[in-house]
Amino acid sequence: MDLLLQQLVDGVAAGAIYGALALALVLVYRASHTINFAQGEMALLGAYLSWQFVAFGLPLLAALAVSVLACAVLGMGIERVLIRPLAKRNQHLPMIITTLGLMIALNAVIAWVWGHQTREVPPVLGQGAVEVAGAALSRQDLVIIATVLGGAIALAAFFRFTRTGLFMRATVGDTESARLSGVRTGRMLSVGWGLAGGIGAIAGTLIAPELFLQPGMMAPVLIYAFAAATLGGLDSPLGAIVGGIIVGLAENIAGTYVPWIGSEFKQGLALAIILVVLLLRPAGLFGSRKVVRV
Amino acid sequence: MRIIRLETEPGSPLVLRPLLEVDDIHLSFGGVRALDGPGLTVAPGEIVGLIGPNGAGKTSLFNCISGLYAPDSGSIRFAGEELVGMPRHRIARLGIGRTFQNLGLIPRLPVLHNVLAGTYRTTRGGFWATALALPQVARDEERATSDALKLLHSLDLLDVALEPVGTLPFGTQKRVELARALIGEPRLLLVDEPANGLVHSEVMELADTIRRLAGERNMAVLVVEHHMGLVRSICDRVVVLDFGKLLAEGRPREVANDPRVVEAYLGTAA
Amino acid sequence: MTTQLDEQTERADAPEPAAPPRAPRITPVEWLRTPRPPLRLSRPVSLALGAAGVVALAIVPFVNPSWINLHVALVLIFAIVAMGLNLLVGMGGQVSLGHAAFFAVGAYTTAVVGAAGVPAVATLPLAGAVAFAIGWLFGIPALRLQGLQLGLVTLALALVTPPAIRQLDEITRGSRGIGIDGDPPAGVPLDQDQWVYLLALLVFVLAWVVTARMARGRIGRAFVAIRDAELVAETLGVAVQRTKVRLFATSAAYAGVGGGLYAMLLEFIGPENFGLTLSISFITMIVVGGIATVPGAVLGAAFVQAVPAIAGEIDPAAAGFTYGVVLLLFVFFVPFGLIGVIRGALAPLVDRVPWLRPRRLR
Amino acid sequence: MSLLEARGLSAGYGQITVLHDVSLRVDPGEIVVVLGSNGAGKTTLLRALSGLIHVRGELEVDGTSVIGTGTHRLAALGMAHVPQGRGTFGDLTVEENLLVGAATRPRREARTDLDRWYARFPRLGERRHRHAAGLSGGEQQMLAIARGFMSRPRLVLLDEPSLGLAPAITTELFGTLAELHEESGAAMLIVEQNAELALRIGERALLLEHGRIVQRGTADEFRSSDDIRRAYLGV
Amino acid sequence: AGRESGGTTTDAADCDPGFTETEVRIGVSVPMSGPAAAYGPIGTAIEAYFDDVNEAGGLEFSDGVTRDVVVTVMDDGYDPAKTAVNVRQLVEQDEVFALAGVLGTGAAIATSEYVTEEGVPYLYAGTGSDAILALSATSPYTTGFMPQYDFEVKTLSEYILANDPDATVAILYQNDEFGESIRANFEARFEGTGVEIVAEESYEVASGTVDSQVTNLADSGADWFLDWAVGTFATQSLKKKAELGWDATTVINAPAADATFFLIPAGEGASDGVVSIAYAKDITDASLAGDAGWDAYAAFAEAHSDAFDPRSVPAAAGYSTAQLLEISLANMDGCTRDALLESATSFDGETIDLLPNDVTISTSPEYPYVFSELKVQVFNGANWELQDEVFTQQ
Ligand SMILES: Nc1ncnc2c1ncn2[C@@H]1O[C@H](COP(=O)(O)OP(=O)(O)OP(=O)(O)O)[C@@H](O)[C@H]1O
Ligand SMILES: Nc1ncnc2c1ncn2[C@@H]1O[C@H](COP(=O)(O)OP(=O)(O)OP(=O)(O)O)[C@@H](O)[C@H]1O
Ligand SMILES: CC(C)C[C@H](N)C(=O)O
Ligand SMILES: [Mg+2]
Ligand SMILES: [Mg+2]
Repeated sequence: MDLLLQQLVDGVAAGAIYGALALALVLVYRASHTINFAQGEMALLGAYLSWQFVAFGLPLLAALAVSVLACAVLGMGIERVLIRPLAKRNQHLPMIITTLGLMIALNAVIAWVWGHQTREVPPVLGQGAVEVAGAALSRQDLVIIATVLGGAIALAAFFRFTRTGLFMRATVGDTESARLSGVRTGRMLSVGWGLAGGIGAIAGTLIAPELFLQPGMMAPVLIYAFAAATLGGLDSPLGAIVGGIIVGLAENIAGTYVPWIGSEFKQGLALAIILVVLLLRPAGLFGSRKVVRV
Repeated sequence: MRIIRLETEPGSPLVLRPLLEVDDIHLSFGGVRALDGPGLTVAPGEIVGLIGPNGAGKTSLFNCISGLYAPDSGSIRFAGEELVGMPRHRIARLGIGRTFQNLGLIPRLPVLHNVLAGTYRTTRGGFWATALALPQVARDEERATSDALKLLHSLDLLDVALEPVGTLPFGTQKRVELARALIGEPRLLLVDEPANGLVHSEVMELADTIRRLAGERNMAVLVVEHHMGLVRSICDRVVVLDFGKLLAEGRPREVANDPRVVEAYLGTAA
Repeated sequence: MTTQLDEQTERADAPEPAAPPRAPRITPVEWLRTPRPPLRLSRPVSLALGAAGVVALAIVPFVNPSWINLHVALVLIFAIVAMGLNLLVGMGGQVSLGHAAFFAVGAYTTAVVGAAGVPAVATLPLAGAVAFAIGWLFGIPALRLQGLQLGLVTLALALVTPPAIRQLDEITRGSRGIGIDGDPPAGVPLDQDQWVYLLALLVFVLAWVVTARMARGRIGRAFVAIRDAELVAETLGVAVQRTKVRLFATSAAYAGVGGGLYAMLLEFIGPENFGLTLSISFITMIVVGGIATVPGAVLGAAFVQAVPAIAGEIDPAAAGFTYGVVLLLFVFFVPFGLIGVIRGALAPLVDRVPWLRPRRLR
Repeated sequence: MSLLEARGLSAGYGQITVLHDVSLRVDPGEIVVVLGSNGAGKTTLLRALSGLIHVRGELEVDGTSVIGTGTHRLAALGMAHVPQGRGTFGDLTVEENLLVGAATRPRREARTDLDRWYARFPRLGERRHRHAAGLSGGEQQMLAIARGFMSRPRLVLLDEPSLGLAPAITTELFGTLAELHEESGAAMLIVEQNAELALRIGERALLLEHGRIVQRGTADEFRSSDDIRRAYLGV
Repeated sequence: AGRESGGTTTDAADCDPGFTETEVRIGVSVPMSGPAAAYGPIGTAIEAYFDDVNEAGGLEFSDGVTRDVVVTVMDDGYDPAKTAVNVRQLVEQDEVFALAGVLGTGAAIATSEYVTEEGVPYLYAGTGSDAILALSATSPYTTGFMPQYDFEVKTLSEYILANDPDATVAILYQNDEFGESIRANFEARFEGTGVEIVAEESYEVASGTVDSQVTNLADSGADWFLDWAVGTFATQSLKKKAELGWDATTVINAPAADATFFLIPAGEGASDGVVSIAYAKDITDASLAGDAGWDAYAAFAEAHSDAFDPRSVPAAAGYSTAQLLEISLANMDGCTRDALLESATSFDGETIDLLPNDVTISTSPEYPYVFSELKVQVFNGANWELQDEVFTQQ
C-alpha cells in the first residue's frame, strides 16, 4: 500500500466532511451575513432525526428526507424567530451570542433526548471500502464526496443564475432597497436558512456513520469547517468544498510528515490556516472581494 | 474679494509656498481611470472649489489626500510633507480634516459625542494617562466640551446636541459632520458636497458660515460641490476635473463661462 | 458608582434635550428593551456606595465557609476578565470569543513561575504582562480582521487552547495539570481561600477604577469610533490599528491577571479548565450584565457563576439547555442587560430623591 | 379614482411623531412636487407612503386601503421608490442592481429595459459589470433612479433625485423624467431641493413644514409665490 | 474567627460529620453535562443503588445500627475546577462523610490536597492512573476504582508475549498523560523481549477523526494493534482498520471495551477477535443469565431503566462502586472517616456481583486501587469470551 496515496485519499475524505458543514455555513452567510455557530449542532440534530426515523422503521433515504425537511423547517423557524429581529439591529455581537446560545441549547436538548451513547446511522451504500488507485476509500466517504461536490455546484449555480439567488444577494446587501424593489425579503431569508438547515441535515446524516453519532460528534469538526469556509471564502459554495479538501489534505499530510505538528496539534494547523488566509486574502480563495467606498 | 494670507518660504519672501500641492496623480480601479494625472494647489487660507461631472474623480482625489486611497503614482505634499504612503491617522494629525459625500458619522452616538470625536487630534490622554487620571486629561476634556458646544451653537445644532445623530435629517447630519471636521482646527478642510439635502436659503447660510470660519481661522478649504451657487459665492478659485484630468482652472466666473466646462459639466440650461 | 462607557453624555452642563412626549403605557417587554442612561448620582453618593460595596465584599471571607469564599472569589475573578473583555467588545467592537486563552496564559504563568519559587502574589503582574504580550502578538494579525471574522479566529483560538496546553507539556505538564501554592506569605494570619479572595478583591477594585476611566473621554470615544466607523476614526487622527492592538492586549492582560488569581485560588489547573465553555461564559457575562458598562461585567460574572448551579439543581441535564436559552432570552428581551434593568428600576428613585443627584454645574 | 390617496396620515419613529395629519392625492399620470426645508419630513412622508414605517390614518392605492400592506406588495401594485441616500446594492453589479429593480416583472421584459437605461445613462452602461459599491456618488444616484424605473411603475416616489448629480446631468434628468412621463404615463411624487427644475415638470406642488402640509397649489402658483421663491428658488 | 462553620468540627459523639445515628452522607461528583456526560450514570447508579438499600430498611453497620446511606450527586461537566468547587461544597455545605466514584484523573489530583487536609476519604475515583499510586504517599485518602493502567498494560503484554513471542506491535494513544504513560509502560514491558514496537501514533482528544493515524499504523504492517483510543475514536479506529484491510489483532483499552457502544458500531467483523482485560462481567451477554451476580445487576438495571441505559458500562461501574462502598461502610470499625478508609483498604478476597469468576478483591493501604487480579477477554463479534488465566499484580 502506498502510504502517501492513502493519506491523500484520507485527506480528501476528511475534507469532504468539513466541506459539507462549511457549505451550510456559506449558505447562512449568504442569506444573512452572519456565521451560524449552531450549524454543527443543527447538522447533529439532522443526524439524530435520521437515526430516529430509521429506528422507527423507515428506510434510510426516506428517513433522511424527513430529517432534511424537519431541519429545513427548523432553520426557517430559527431565522424567523431569532435572526430576523436581530438583523434589524445590524450588529454582530447579538447574532454571535444568539447562535452560540442556540449551539449550547441544541446540544443539551440532543443529549437529553437521545443520551450520550453512540447511535448507529446506517451508511448509504453499505459498509466497507472500495479501492481507488490502490488506496482504500470507504463507500460512505465516496457518497459524501459526491454529494458535497454536487451540492456545491448546484448552489453556486443557484446564486449565479437564478433570480431567487439574485434576490437573496440583494436582500442581504440592503434589505430595505430590496423590499422597495418588490423582493419578498422575508422569504429570501427563510429560503437561505431553510436550505442551510436541510443541507446541514444531509451533512450530519452522511457524516454520522464515519464519525459515529453521539452528542459531541460535531464539536471537533466545527473548527475545520470554519477553516474550510474561510479558506474558500465565506460566500462561495465551491470555495467551501475546495477549502474543505485543502484543509483535509493539509491536515493529513502535515500530520504524517511534519514531526512537530505530528498527529496531535492539527487544530493548531486549522487556526494557522484561518489566520494566514484571512491575512493574505481576507475574502478567501473564491470569495467575492468587498469594495469599500467612502 | 477676500484677502488671502500667504505663507512664505523663510528667507525668500517672494516665493509663495502653497499649503497643498497635488501633482500628477494617477489612480485606477481595474481599468477605470479615476484620476489621470491632475495637479492642483491650495494656498493657506484659500477656498478652492473642485467641480466636475459625476465620476470625474473628485471624491477619489479627496480620498487620495486623506490616505483612504493609495494613488498608483504621483505626489501630494502638504506643508512640505509628502502624504502619499503616509498612514491615514498621521495625515489627519498634520491638520487635514474632511467630511464625506455620503456621511461618515457614528449614527448611534449623540451629536455632541460625534463632534467631540473630532477633538482627538487636539487633545491628549492615551491609555496610561487615562488609567492614571492625569490632570491634563480632565482639563483637555473640559476644554473640548466647551469648544464643541460653542461650535454647535454657531452651526445652529445646539437643539439637537443630545439626539442620536442617525435619526436626524440628511441635511442636518451633513452639518454635524462639518462641525466635527471643524473642531479639530484643521489647516486644510476637505468638504464633499456640503449642500446636499439643503434648500436654497439654507445653502446660502451654509456658504456664509464656511466663509466666515475659514477667514477667522485662516483655514484652507477644498470643496466639492455641484451647487454652483455655493461654489460661486465662496470660492476664490475653481478647479474642474473631467475623466480624472484637469479640465480648467480659474476664478469661478471665468470657469463658469469656459465653453469646455459648460459642455462637460454645467450643461446649456444651467 | 455608575459608569457608562458610551452613548449618552454624562456631562451635567450639556443642554437638556427636549423631552420626547412619553407614551402613556408601555408593555413590560418594551420596558426591558428601553435603553437607559447611567444613573446620575452625585459624587459623594456614588463614592459612599462604592466604599460600602468594597467594605461589604471585604467582610465576606471572614464570615463564610471556604466553599462560599471560593464562589465569590470566582465571581470577582471572572468580573475582572469581563471588565477587560467589555472594554474590548463593548467599547471597541472587537469580538473575542477566545479570552479563555489569555486566562490560561495568566494561570500558567503564575503556576510555572510560582513553581520556580517566586511567591504567588509576585507572579500576578507577570501573569498580566505575559498575557498582554501574547495578546499583542496575536492581535497584530488578528485585528486586521473585522466583526465576524475576528469572532471566528478567536473562537478558533479558544478551541486550540486545551490542545495547545497539552502540546506544550514541557512547560505546562500537559494533561497532568500543575499545582500552585496559593497560601499567604508566612506571617499573614489568613487561610488560603481568604487570602486569595482579598487579593482578588484588591485587583477587582483597581480594575474597576481603571476601566471606568478608560471608558470615558478621549480614549473611550476613540474606541467607539473604531467600533462604529473605522475609516472615519482614521481620518480623525486615531491610529486605528495600534489602538486596537493595544486595546486587545490590555483586555488580554485583564484576563491574564484573572487567570493568575484563578490558579492561586484553585491551586491546581489543567487543560480542561480552559475549554470553549469558559470562553463562551466570558462573553455571556458581558451580554447578560450589560454590554459596554462596568457594573454590567460584575453582574454578568455573578450571574454566570450562579445560573448553572441553579439550573443544575433543577436537572443536571437541563443545565446546558437553560444556559443556552438564557442567552437567547437576554439577547431578545434584555438587550441592555441586568444593568439596564437595574437602572430602569432605580431611575425613578434617583429622580425623586434630590440629594442623590449631582448639583448642576453652571 | 386616484392612484394614491392619503387622508389624515400620521407617522414617525418610535415614540416620536414626525408627520401630522397629512392628506394628499396623486392621480394617474400626474407629477406632484413636494417642497420643504431640511428636516420638514419629506423623506418620512415617502417612507410612510411605501409602508417602510408604521402609519396611522388612511392610505389607499386604487381605492383600496393599503394600511399594513407589506412594502414588497406595494411594489407589486406598481409603486416604486427611489430612496434618499440611494440604497444601491454594493455587492451586486450595476446590471444585477437593475435586474433586482425589475423583481416584479417577468425576466424577459427586464432584459429589454436594460438597454434603454444604459442609453440614458451611458455611465451605467460602461460600468455594467462592475460592483455598484465602486461607483461615484452621482453614478450611484443614476443607478438608483434607473433601478426605480425598471419595474415600469405606475407611480414613482423620488426622494431628491438630483442629489449629488452634476448640473448638466440634473437638467437632463428632469428632461428624462418628463419624457418617461410622456411615454409611460407614470405618475410621480418628487421630493426635490432643486425646486426650479422640479416645478418645471410638475403639475401640482405641496409645501411641507414641520411635518404638516402648509401650502398646496399648481406648479405655476408655487413659482409665482414670493415666499417660495425666496426660500426655495433663490431669486 | 467565624471560620468554624466549615466542615472540620466534630460532633459530640466523636463521630465525623456526615455520620449520625440514622444516616451516613456520601458525596459524588460526575459529569452529567459536557463532553464526558456519558459517564454520568456512574453517579445515577450509585444513588439508585443506595435508594434501594434505604428502601429495604437501610444498611446495617458493624455497631449493629441500621442507617440510611444518603447520596448527593453533583454535576461537574468534567471540569476539574468545578469538581474542586463541588467537593468543597459537598464537604462543607452538605457535610458528607465521604466522597465516592468521582470521575477523572485530573479531578482526583486537583482535590487530593484538600481531601487530605480535611481527612475525607475520596474512594473509588474513576481512574486507574499511575499517578494515584505516586500520590498515595502524601494523599492516602484517594483510591482508584479502575485497575491501575500499568497493571492493564502488564496483563496484556504478558498475554501478547505468551501468544506471539516475536510479535510486531503498533500503538495508537491519546496525546496526554494517560496516553503517554501507556506508551511508556508498553515500551518498558517489551524491552528486552522478542516483541517489537514498530509504529506509534498519538492523537489529540479534540480532533475529528483518527483515520490518518490508523493509516500510518497500518502501513507498518504490525501483527498487533494496541488501540488506546478512547470513546468514539476507538470505534473509528476499528472501522478504519477494517477498511484498510489491516489484519492485526486488536488489543483495546478497558474504557473502550464496551461492546454495545464502541465495538459493534464499527461494523460487521471489524471487532472480531479484539482483546481486552476483564474486571467486570459482560453485562450485555445474555448467556450469562443464571449467574447470580449477573442476574442481580440485570434486575437492578431493569428497575432503574428510566434513570440510565441498562447496557451502559458506566452504570455497571457505578453499581460496582456502590457495592464496594457498601462493604466498606458495613465493615468499618467506629464512626470516623479514618475508620472508613481503613475498612476500604483492608479487603481480603471479597467479591461483588459483577466480578468475573475466579477473580477476588483484596486491598491494602500500600496499593490504592481496587483490583489486583484480572482476566483477559476476547470479543467474538457479539460478546466477550472470558479467558481462564488470572493475572495478578505482584
Ligand atoms: N473604490 C472604488 N472601486 C472601483 N471604482 C471606483 C472606486 N472609487 C472610485 N471609483 C471609480 O472612479 C471614478 C471616480 O469616482 P469619484 O467618486 O472620484 O467621482 P466623483 O468625481 O466624486 O463623482 P460624483 O460627483 O458623482 O461624486 C468613478 O467612475 C468610480 O466608478
Ligand atoms: N430614524 C429616525 N428616528 C427618529 N427620528 C427621525 C428618524 N428619521 C428622521 N427623524 C426625524 O424626522 C424629522 C424629519 O426628517 P426627514 O428625514 O423626513 O426630513 P427631510 O425633510 O427629508 O429632510 P432632508 O431634506 O434633510 O432630507 C426630523 O426631525 C428627524 O429628526
Ligand atoms: C466612511 C464612510 C462611512 C463614508 C461613506 N461611505 C461616504 O460615502 O461618505
Ligand atoms: Mg463624489
Ligand atoms: Mg430627506
